[in-house]
Amino acid sequence: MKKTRPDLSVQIGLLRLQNPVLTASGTFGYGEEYADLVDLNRLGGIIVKGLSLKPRPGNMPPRTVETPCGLLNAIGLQNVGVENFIADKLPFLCDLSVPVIVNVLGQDIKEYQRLAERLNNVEGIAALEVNISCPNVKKGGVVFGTDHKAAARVTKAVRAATRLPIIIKLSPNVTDIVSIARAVEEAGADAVSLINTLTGMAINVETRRPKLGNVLGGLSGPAIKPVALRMVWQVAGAVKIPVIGCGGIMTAADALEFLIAGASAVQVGTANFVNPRATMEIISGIEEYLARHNLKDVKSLVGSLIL
Amino acid sequence: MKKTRPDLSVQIGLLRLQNPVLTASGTFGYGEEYADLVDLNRLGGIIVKGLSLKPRPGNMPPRTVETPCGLLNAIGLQNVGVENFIADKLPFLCDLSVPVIVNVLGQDIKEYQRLAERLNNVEGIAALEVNISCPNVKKGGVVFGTDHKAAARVTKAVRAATRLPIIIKLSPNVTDIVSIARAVEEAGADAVSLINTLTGMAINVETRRPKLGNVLGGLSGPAIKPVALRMVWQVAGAVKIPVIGCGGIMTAADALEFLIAGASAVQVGTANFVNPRATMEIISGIEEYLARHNLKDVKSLVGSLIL
Amino acid sequence: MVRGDRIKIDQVTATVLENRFIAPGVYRLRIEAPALARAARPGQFLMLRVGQTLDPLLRRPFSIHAVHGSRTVDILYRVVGKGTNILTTLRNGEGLDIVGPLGCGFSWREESPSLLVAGGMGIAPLFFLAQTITQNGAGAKTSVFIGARNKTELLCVKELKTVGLQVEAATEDGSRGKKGLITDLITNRVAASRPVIYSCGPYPMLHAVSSLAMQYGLSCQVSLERFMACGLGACLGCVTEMRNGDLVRVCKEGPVFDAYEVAWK
Amino acid sequence: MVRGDRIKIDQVTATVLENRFIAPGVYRLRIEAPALARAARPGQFLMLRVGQTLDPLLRRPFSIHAVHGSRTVDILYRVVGKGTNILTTLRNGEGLDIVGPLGCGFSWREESPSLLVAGGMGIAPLFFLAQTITQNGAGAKTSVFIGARNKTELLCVKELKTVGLQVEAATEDGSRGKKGLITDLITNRVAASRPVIYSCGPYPMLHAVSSLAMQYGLSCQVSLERFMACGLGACLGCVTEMRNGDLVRVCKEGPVFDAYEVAWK
Ligand SMILES: Cc1cc2nc3c(=O)[nH]c(=O)nc-3n(C[C@H](O)[C@H](O)[C@H](O)COP(=O)(O)OP(=O)(O)OC[C@H]3O[C@@H](n4cnc5c(N)ncnc54)[C@H](O)[C@@H]3O)c2cc1C
Ligand SMILES: Cc1cc2nc3c(=O)[nH]c(=O)nc-3n(C[C@H](O)[C@H](O)[C@H](O)COP(=O)(O)OP(=O)(O)OC[C@H]3O[C@@H](n4cnc5c(N)ncnc54)[C@H](O)[C@@H]3O)c2cc1C
Ligand SMILES: Cc1cc2nc3c(=O)[nH]c(=O)nc-3n(C[C@H](O)[C@H](O)[C@H](O)COP(=O)(O)O)c2cc1C
Ligand SMILES: Cc1cc2nc3c(=O)[nH]c(=O)nc-3n(C[C@H](O)[C@H](O)[C@H](O)COP(=O)(O)O)c2cc1C
Ligand code: FES
Ligand code: FES
Repeated sequence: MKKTRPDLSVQIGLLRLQNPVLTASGTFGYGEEYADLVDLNRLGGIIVKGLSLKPRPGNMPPRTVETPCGLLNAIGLQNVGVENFIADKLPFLCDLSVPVIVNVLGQDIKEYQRLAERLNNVEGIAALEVNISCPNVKKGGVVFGTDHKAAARVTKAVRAATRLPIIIKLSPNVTDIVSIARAVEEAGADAVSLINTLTGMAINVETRRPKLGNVLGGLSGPAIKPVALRMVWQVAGAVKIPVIGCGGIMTAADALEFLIAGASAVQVGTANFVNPRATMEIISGIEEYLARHNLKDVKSLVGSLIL
Repeated sequence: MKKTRPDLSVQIGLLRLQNPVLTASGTFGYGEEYADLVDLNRLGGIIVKGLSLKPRPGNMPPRTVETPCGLLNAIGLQNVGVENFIADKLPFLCDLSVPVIVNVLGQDIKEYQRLAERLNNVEGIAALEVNISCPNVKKGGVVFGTDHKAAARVTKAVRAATRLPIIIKLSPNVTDIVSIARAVEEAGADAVSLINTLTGMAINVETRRPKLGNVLGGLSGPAIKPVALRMVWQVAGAVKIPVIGCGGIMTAADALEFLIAGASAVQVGTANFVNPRATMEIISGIEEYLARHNLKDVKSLVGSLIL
Repeated sequence: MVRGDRIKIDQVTATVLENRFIAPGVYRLRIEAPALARAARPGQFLMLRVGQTLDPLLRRPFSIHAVHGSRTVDILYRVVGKGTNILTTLRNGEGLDIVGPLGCGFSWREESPSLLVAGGMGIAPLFFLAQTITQNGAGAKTSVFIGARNKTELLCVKELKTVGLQVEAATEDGSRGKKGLITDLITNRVAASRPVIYSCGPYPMLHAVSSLAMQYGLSCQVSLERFMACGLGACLGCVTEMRNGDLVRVCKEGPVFDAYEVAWK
Repeated sequence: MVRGDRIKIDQVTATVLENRFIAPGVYRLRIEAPALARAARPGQFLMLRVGQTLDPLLRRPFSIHAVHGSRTVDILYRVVGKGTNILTTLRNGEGLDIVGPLGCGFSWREESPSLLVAGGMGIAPLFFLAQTITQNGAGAKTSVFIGARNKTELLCVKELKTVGLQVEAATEDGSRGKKGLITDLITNRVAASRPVIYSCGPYPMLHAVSSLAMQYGLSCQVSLERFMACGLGACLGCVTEMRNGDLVRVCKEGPVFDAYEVAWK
């Protein structure tokens, strides 16, 4: 008697994913970069590189440096801008059968709002992920995501500007991530995703210069997994909207930790660089785990941590 | 013509260290545990396991788990208590020629104050390091170190209770570590040390239980080095008192990064577990570096980052 | 246990003499490390640095399995994960960074008959004890019981017999020796000869052996396992609860404890 | 450069055939990887997963040094750090996780004479180009200039001669070939035969070669290096500035660029 395959599908607000494995923004380009290596249609969804209203050149190199079990990056949010994205990048993504989630970032509330408006009725976009880990120029560069009031304001503005599901992506560089998650839930977010990168730095001791052109960068990769998992667990226990876990996920076991901690879905980032097949292996691994534990669906695993 | 050996000595307020390499609290026991493996008298100083007024049993096991390039611990601040320390542990340390720094922790301001008073006139103690990464029971467990007002209050209380130099050890689990560093400087700290561990978590997916008895733990080791270095650089640029850098230092190169970023001294923690000789190798490595770069003393390296 | 003569801890670079497959998933690592060979006591362990990189970060603890002469030490290990997998790649002549000998081992009670009770990999430290006992000419009043899930996990039986010890085996599936748990096997034996029991193996087995010992009022020493970050008594991570409520360090006060002092759960 | 036929990128487990010491600190890794051998173009590179653990975390980029038949690929590497040290431990028969072929390689201009200018490890990709040129019977109108700090860092001279190419060498210390910089050596040559220049080596050398090419109005292709996290064009980490101000990805638009398009610093 052959068992029926476990059901991997999950629901993020109105958004249905065939499985809980998404690609993290900025680590999967616009999808096409991985077309040769990954069966894109097997993904739970694709989150594209963060978009701003106008194209951005990004920071001066060096932009990436390896750290112990981690990667420091200071790309500076280089991107083609929303119009070029719609014209040149979106068509390829539309031909896929998986949800395309667009990550957006602004220098001020207005830019977030305009982005949301512009993308609102564009064919082929399933949801917006709002990156609030950006310096607020109006506020002298204080990051939106580190102040629950600013985070709520961005959320409200985006909410008012689009009918698309909105996922607010939280910054981990905060004292109390729960208060920020609650604030954006309050303000109308359909889901939260976390974590973005931890701010870090590296120095070349021979030249005595920073290893990154931008001095500071964002730390990602397995090194940050324990911190990401902790924050996901704290937030999942405090909000009612779905939580999407992210940070250092390399294997199915890593992804399962986040699901058990309370994440309804996960994002795979740096792992795509290390092992382009990571997402495929994680999807298979989750399915295998569910079968082995006689669980009929992934939903029954979400938040199942035993204390 | 043989060069004169570079001068490794540094000054932390009134405290003079023969070299900038200290052992981090909780990772070197009470010194005696390493007596067979390390020439204790070659150290810049020894910071002992955190002490409370009364002995503490600590958390239920498991207390430690390995993570990618990191270690999660939830020891629960187990310690022999200040009286047993003075009676049983201090005599061994007094026979050494290096400064002994006592790390203290309290459940409320009173406990910090009493500890400082008790240790004030004890022979053989060179300074106090105040661990403010502890839950404030009065404030329902909010950690002192995450609120600049509470941090300042602890500092003032300890300052009033002792003539010993006091080093406030900062928590990295904050939005703005600079404001907290400034607050404790303001309140009379002679120096700050950072970072303590980042709060993290790990889950055993087979049992679906937390890997730590305490659920949450503190992340240390090379994984956190980029975050620690960033915070040290930010704080060193914002306060006038000396900064002691800590977090993921395994090698002389790591230690040099912290010195160049602005730390006047460094603490070696988890590395003592991985390589008991780490402190010795780091001291030799710093000396070798200074000689190779024709620097006459380590002071000229502190804060020498070129931007 | 052995608290008498304080043994100096060393950090040495040992030379791999042999890293031999001896059973599915089990290898015997033979190293040249004179300092360790001379200082080592049965029941003590070593912290091995596995691999050259920062992953895995921490050392791994392994019992001293045997000492040959004044230079050679054996470690018997089972491949269970990352670090032990890396250990299998060690080749003859390579160096291995080791800290030890560590902890308090068995305190052999010469006057009484000895009963060594091993479960699975538990034979690793007990073999060294058996070695020491026979070298002291007490092999005749010593017997070894080994339990395992099946015959392939039954280790060192031949070696123990060649040093002239009486060995009895039990496997859960009966594929060799008696079928059943080791505790069933030793019950009538302990009643008769009233030996001192030395045991190492899975927690449930140690618990059962200890209960049995207490039931018959026999002295019993057990070697416990914990995840260990330092192995030196510094991190306080490896504690286990004692009957008197104390949390003691398995790496320092143990790994060998008097069964009567342990708070069995 | 070669943008014409889009080459499919693959992730394969290649088999190590040989990992040979060929000069102090330099090894040649020979692997069996049919898919790569068939698809590879001169100037392209591969991302190698070094080691089995999470440290080092990222893959390492290496040029395709040579292709033999339809199955075998060579990589020529210098040991400079963690990852390349681990590479030296690879043994025959072991598997190696490789992504490639990647990037845009040299576009060989058949009609004109070719001048290959290599500095140090820069010979790695140029050797593959030389191979291709000779296989296309254009060896006669091709010459190779190799520069290095000293004779031990002067690589592949014999191999290039055996495929029938004219090779001239220069070392900074004069320990072999002419003494001085490669650029001094090629100046009069370029004036005479007006070749197309293909160059790879340290940035200062590439800069000098490019300036020389521009000065004589010669077409010139250079292979650049950057730290690469993905090698796939996804992370935007490896960008370099073009004369027109654009920041382009060395791993995708490069690593080979038209010297005239690069914003030399
Ligand atoms: C004092 C002592 C003596 C030991 N002697 C031996 C011996 O002689 N032979 C032998 O084969 N093993 C022995 N062990 C167990 C051995 O240390 C672990 O199997 C080893 O550390 C696993 O490392 P790994 O990286 O391969 O596994 P990991 O990848 O770290 O983990 C794989 C699995 O092994 C478990 N594990 C990890 N570390 C330990 C540990 N310290 N103790 C128990 N389980 C662990 C993990 O929980 C996990 O389930 C001993 C342990 C202790 C504490
Ligand atoms: C497209 C491309 C092709 C290359 N082809 C070859 C080749 O054929 N043969 C060869 O020996 N090397 C080649 N390199 C350089 C090679 O990738 C690096 O030497 C290697 O990644 C160093 O890894 P490591 O872990 O040993 O050094 P690390 O420990 O990572 O670093 C040691 C030193 O090497 C430097 N380094 C690290 N990564 C790079 C990098 N990607 N590029 C340049 N320097 C780096 C670091 O800055 C540091 O100074 C190529 C690089 C690129 C970008
Ligand atoms: C090179 C790089 C670029 C990134 N760009 C973005 C971005 O544009 N927008 C965003 O919200 N997050 C961005 N991130 C953060 C990732 O989406 C993810 O949150 C983070 O890397 C942690 O996950 P990981 O450890 O799996 O990589 C980027 C990360 C990396 C490494
Ligand atoms: C096992 C363990 C116990 C610790 N105990 C204390 C403590 O009692 N007091 C304290 O201030 N810090 C304590 N720390 C934090 C360290 O002193 C240090 O700040 C932290 O580990 C980061 O440094 P590292 O990465 O070099 O280990 C402890 C760390 C570890 C790993
Ligand atoms: S392992 Fe650190 S105290 Fe036992
Ligand atoms: S290395 Fe990632 S874009 Fe080039």
